[in-house]
Amino acid sequence: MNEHMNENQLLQIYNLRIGFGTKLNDVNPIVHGLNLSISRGRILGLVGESGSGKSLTCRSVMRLLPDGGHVLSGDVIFDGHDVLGMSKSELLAFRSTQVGMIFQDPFSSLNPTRRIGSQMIEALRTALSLSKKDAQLRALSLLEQVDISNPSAKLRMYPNELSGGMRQRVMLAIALGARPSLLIADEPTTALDTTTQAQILSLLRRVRDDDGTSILLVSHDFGVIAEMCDDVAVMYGGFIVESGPIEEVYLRPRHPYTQALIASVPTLAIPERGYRRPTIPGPPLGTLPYTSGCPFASRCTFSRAECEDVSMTLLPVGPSHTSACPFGGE
Amino acid sequence: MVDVKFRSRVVANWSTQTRVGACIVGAVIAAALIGPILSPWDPNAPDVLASLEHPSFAHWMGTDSAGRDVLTRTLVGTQISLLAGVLITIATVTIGTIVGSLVAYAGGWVDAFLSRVVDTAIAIPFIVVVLATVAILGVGTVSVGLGMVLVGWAVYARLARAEVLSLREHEFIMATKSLGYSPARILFRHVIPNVIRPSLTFATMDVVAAMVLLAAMSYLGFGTQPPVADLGSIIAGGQPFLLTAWWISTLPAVVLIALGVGVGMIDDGFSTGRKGKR
Amino acid sequence: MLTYLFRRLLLSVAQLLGLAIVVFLILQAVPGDPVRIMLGERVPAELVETVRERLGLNEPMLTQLWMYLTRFATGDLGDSVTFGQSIQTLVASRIEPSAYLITYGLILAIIFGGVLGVFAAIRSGTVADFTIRILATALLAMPAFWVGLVLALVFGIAWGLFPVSGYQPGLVGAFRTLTLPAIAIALSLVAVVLRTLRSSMKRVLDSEYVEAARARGYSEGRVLARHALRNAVTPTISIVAVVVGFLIGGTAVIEQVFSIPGLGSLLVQAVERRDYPVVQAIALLAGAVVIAAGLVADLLQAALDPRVRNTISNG
Amino acid sequence: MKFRSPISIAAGVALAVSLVGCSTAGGPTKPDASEGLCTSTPVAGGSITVAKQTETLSLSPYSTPGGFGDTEALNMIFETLIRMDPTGNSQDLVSGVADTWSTSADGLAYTFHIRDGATFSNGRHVMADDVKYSLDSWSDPDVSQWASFARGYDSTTVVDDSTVKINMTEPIGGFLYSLAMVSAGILPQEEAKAAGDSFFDSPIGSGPFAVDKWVKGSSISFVKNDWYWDTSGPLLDSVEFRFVSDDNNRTLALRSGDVQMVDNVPWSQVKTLQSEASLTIEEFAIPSWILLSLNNQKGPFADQNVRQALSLAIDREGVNEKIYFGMGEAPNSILPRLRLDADASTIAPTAFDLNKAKELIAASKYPNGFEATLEYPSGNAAFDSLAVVLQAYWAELGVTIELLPEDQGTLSKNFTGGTYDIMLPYSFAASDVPVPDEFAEFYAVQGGTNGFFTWWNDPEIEALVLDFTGTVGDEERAAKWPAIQAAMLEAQPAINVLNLPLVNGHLNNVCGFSTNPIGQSTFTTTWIAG
Repeated sequence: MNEHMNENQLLQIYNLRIGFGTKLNDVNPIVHGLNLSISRGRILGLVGESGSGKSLTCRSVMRLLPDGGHVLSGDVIFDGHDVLGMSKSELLAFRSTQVGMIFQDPFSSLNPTRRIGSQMIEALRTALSLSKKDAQLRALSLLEQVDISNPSAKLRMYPNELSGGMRQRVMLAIALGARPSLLIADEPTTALDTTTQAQILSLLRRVRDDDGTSILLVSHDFGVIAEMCDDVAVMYGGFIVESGPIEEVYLRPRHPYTQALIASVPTLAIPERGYRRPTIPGPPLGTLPYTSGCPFASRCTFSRAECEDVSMTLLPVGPSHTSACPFGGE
Repeated sequence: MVDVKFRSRVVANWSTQTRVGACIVGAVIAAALIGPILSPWDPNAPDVLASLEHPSFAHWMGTDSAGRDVLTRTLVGTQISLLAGVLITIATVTIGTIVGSLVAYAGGWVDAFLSRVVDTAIAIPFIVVVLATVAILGVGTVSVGLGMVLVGWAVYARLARAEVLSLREHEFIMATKSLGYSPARILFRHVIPNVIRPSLTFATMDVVAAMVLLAAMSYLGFGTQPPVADLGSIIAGGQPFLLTAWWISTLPAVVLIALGVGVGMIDDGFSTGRKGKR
Repeated sequence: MLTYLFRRLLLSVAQLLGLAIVVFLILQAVPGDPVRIMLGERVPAELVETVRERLGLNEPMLTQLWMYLTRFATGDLGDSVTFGQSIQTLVASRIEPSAYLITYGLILAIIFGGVLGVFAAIRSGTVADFTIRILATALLAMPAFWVGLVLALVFGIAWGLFPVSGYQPGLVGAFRTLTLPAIAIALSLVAVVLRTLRSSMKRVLDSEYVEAARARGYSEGRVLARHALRNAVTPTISIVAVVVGFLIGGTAVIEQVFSIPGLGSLLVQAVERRDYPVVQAIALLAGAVVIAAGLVADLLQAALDPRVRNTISNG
Repeated sequence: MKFRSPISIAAGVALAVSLVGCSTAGGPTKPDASEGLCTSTPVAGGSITVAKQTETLSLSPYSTPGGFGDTEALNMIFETLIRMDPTGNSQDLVSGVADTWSTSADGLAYTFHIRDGATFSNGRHVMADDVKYSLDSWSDPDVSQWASFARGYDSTTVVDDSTVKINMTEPIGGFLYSLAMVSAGILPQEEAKAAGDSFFDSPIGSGPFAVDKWVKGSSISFVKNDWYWDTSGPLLDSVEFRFVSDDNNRTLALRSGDVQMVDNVPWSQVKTLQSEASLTIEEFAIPSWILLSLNNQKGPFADQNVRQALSLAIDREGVNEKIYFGMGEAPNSILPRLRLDADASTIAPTAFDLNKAKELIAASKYPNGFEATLEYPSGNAAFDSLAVVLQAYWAELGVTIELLPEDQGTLSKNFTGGTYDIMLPYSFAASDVPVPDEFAEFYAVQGGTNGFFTWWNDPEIEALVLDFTGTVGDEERAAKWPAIQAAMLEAQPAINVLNLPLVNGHLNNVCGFSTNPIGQSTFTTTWIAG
């Protein structure tokens, strides 16, 4: 593993292949040889439409693949440790102290039958072996940190007594409990209204700025990614099709899929009469198993015969900017 | 290299399970329908001189205490049991769903009042009702079945009511209302078809439960309607001979269990399949 | 919450009254003469008439209903026509075995159904899960009187572990005499508990908050016990509450097989003897237990789940 | 293919392996262990638990809703002036509370001398006043449901402390037998009056045993009455009746050793149990029969030809062999085996004669047959078989039978209401006395039970029966009865399908068990060996 080690990188994923199946000889690969890394203190956006493998990728970091999901090969190195090789107890410690995670739906990601306080205290005591009292104090300060007013009252409440934005803040507070060095946010604002979305995003950015926490932000919305991230990786069909610093990718997208994604971001400008927001043509993702070549070819406006033979390796197209399309979107 | 661990998952394909279940049930039904035609024995004709005979080439599963061929009787009994189980279940589900839906859809005091009626109906011990129908209409599958319907509908009514209440505010119901459909049309064309689904999950198993309950009533002496007998009656009738002529109850019990397992497999397959589609 | 409880109790009383009337009407439709059954066929018809007159069985139906309701209201259950003793004594003497039997059976069913249900949910889709569920359905399809006899043969005769018949009062005696019948009852209930718990448990295990709990580095045991199970038990509680009602009287078969002097077999005897006051008393008792079980289930669910609590205090 | 080990295969579907050990069926020749064990001198002490089919519901001699379950328990507690022979060896009467008695020549008075040792279980001596009180209660229809059996009783005169005289309004031939029924048992007057109704929760009598503990619905136990006059018995310290209505369960309880004795061994299990080396199966001849009632009010059954044909068409040998496993006996009476009956050489048992039956039907008003219903108790294995077999037999005569199994309540209503066609009204029918008087009157004498609900009416036979029941002398009675027996058999108002014995089973070390002639267990001579 040591050949992959890089002190600046907090998380490195090498050649990760994830498949679904129930039998060894009947596994359907979903994520194909993926490489990804997050530097310390930076926000990496992982963007792509649903079914592209974003969620599987970030769950594999926690080794929380759903039933039937398997890592077929590859490495996940976190802070120099091999996550996939961790023992059970190492894994539990890793999850509780090193990484925090928040989910898409704040309505269902908190246990509905237990008070906020009890859930927070449980998490804090698991991660930090605090006394009950200390855990409570820490819980109060965490809630304050995520801008929750009257935190002691909130501790006594049940999730169903809070609004969606509040719940997502609570989730965030729990995730930050042990000051993790990585925060995984899987579509954290999708279920929220725009105002709350903005508040949560600014909270996330503050967390990075104040604590230096690295964030892996998953979204299908390029607008959110563009606003939040330092780096971005675009996923399609289980491949990363383009990656690089956000300004590079956003301003000079090289992969036709990235271009299409960016084009579909709504803008505040009032569209001209007769304007139709571009949509990505072709069949949606995931209807056919991957065989070879570029998975986007069938929907790509620039597709050509050679697309069948594309190897899907990322080729440098600019400073730290790589793309899997050898034709550069022309 | 990561070592890849697989849990042993032999049965993951739910449709396979449904298919196996359907095969079991289908085989039992086929045997029940065809068997009696092929059998040289009359299921109801007693032959006292040939009573309690061990299984032999002539009587594959022996004879009962009146000298009737156990195999043939069991096959005919399977027809009756299945028919009874299915009819009882259809009746309870239909009545229960319609009442429950109407109650919930009507709302207001109708709902408040009728819901209590449903609750009260659930509180009546089923055995009182069954014993009463038996005493009024005479011993037999029909009376016991009727008693079971009179009690059983209430559970489905409660189920349907809860389901309708959650559906009532749904957008598609609102949409049908805004289209100006009549309440009856909304209820029968749009609400009930959606409500009946969760009931059906219960109902498949209820077919088996009904057959077992019929057997229990036969044991207490209320289910047998000679000369024909359902599976339960044959098992109950053979129970006194379990220690001396094991073969009378064994085959019908095995058939009942096979049906139970088969229906259970179909049911599991169904519910998983449905969930998958959502 | 208190107003809710009060309203529920008030409703329960109304329900019991309705139940009393319904049961009375049902029994009125049943043909047969308790006095003749009590006296036997060997006494002359005149004596039968005299006794009927004395017991008020010749009164018009509404008068009888009124007599019966007022008697119940004052807590006087009267005398059994055909058992030759007061209904109070008669029913009271049969409560203990039934109560122990049902409780014992339920505990066994909940323990085995619960453990297997959770196990099947965790191992959902595996051979173990499949086997458990098929076994449970097979048990469901076995008539209790048949299973009971097999149990008696194996544990009673072959291994001599438990007595095969009768009932001894007291906890120790009840444990000894009721173990086999309780197993027979539990076997059919296991399937119900198992299936309900498995499906709700599966749903909960797939939920995001369980995933979130795992992401926080909780051990699998803690995730199951503290986060999944508690949320999964509510549907099972409702089912168990309904089952309790079914069991009163529903245990008649098992009581018969194992000769246990419980309410179920008394109910069957009383109906056969057309002893209406006894039937009514048991039916009302059973109804009261069902209503109480429903209430307890609702309160338990409210205690376990704040969302239920909300609907209760709002509704 | 034949299977030899029935038990292990019975449960084989579920748990075959575990059961192999319980199949204890012995070899071809079974050593009769019981004889060996019971040949030594009887010893006192010990206790026995008996699984009884019928529950005891009441301990009042005047109200016995539990039927046999009640009277049998009462027979343990109370003793009558004179008793049916507790050994069952004869159908004669033997001394009880009274050691000597005499009948006046006109049959209008009986004198009884109370034996010196007759003592209630509380130690108080039985007095003439107790006897008077008991008999007055017994004969009072407001107190006793058995009052109709006291027909002819007028009053009791206390002659002195140990002598009573019973005065009759008319001579009644079977009166002494009525006095031997437990409903005429002797109660302690003071104690009974003082306790009121609660006396019967734990009654005091002068019988061989006293109630120890009565767990209603479950069991009743008796302890030896230390004051009992007969110093040679009872030998047992205590007896417990456990109520086990399920046939299988009763025999399982015996085989598992939970109980030492069972009554009413199910017919189908007699042979299996006989082959168990540790068990003894005993048969007791009692006046019990399969009573098949015909409703003489209804068209076909008003015709004697039809009634006879129905009886002749039954293959009793086949029924006995296959349904009652050879335990029954073809009857030569419409009543069960009773004292004074003519034997089979005088009156031949009804033979199976299908041709004659067909001739009779052809000669009847229904030469082409008819349709009728047969009602019978549901949940009785033997009757389930019997009913379908009867249906088949009678189909030969062109009679189409619809089978209607019914619960006891419906059965009783249709029987006494006379709405039935043909009925097997009882799972277990038995006479309350070992003499013909009871049922001869039921059938032949108008009023009361309407020909025991057959609505049969034959003035000639009625006159004969009244003459018989009014005759007191034993010899005269013995001379009159057989003619009535034959006449009633010919008239066939009802059909006796088979006489049945009482079959009990017990462990080999239970010795000296007997029942009285009507099948009530008497445990006075019973003892436990080894």
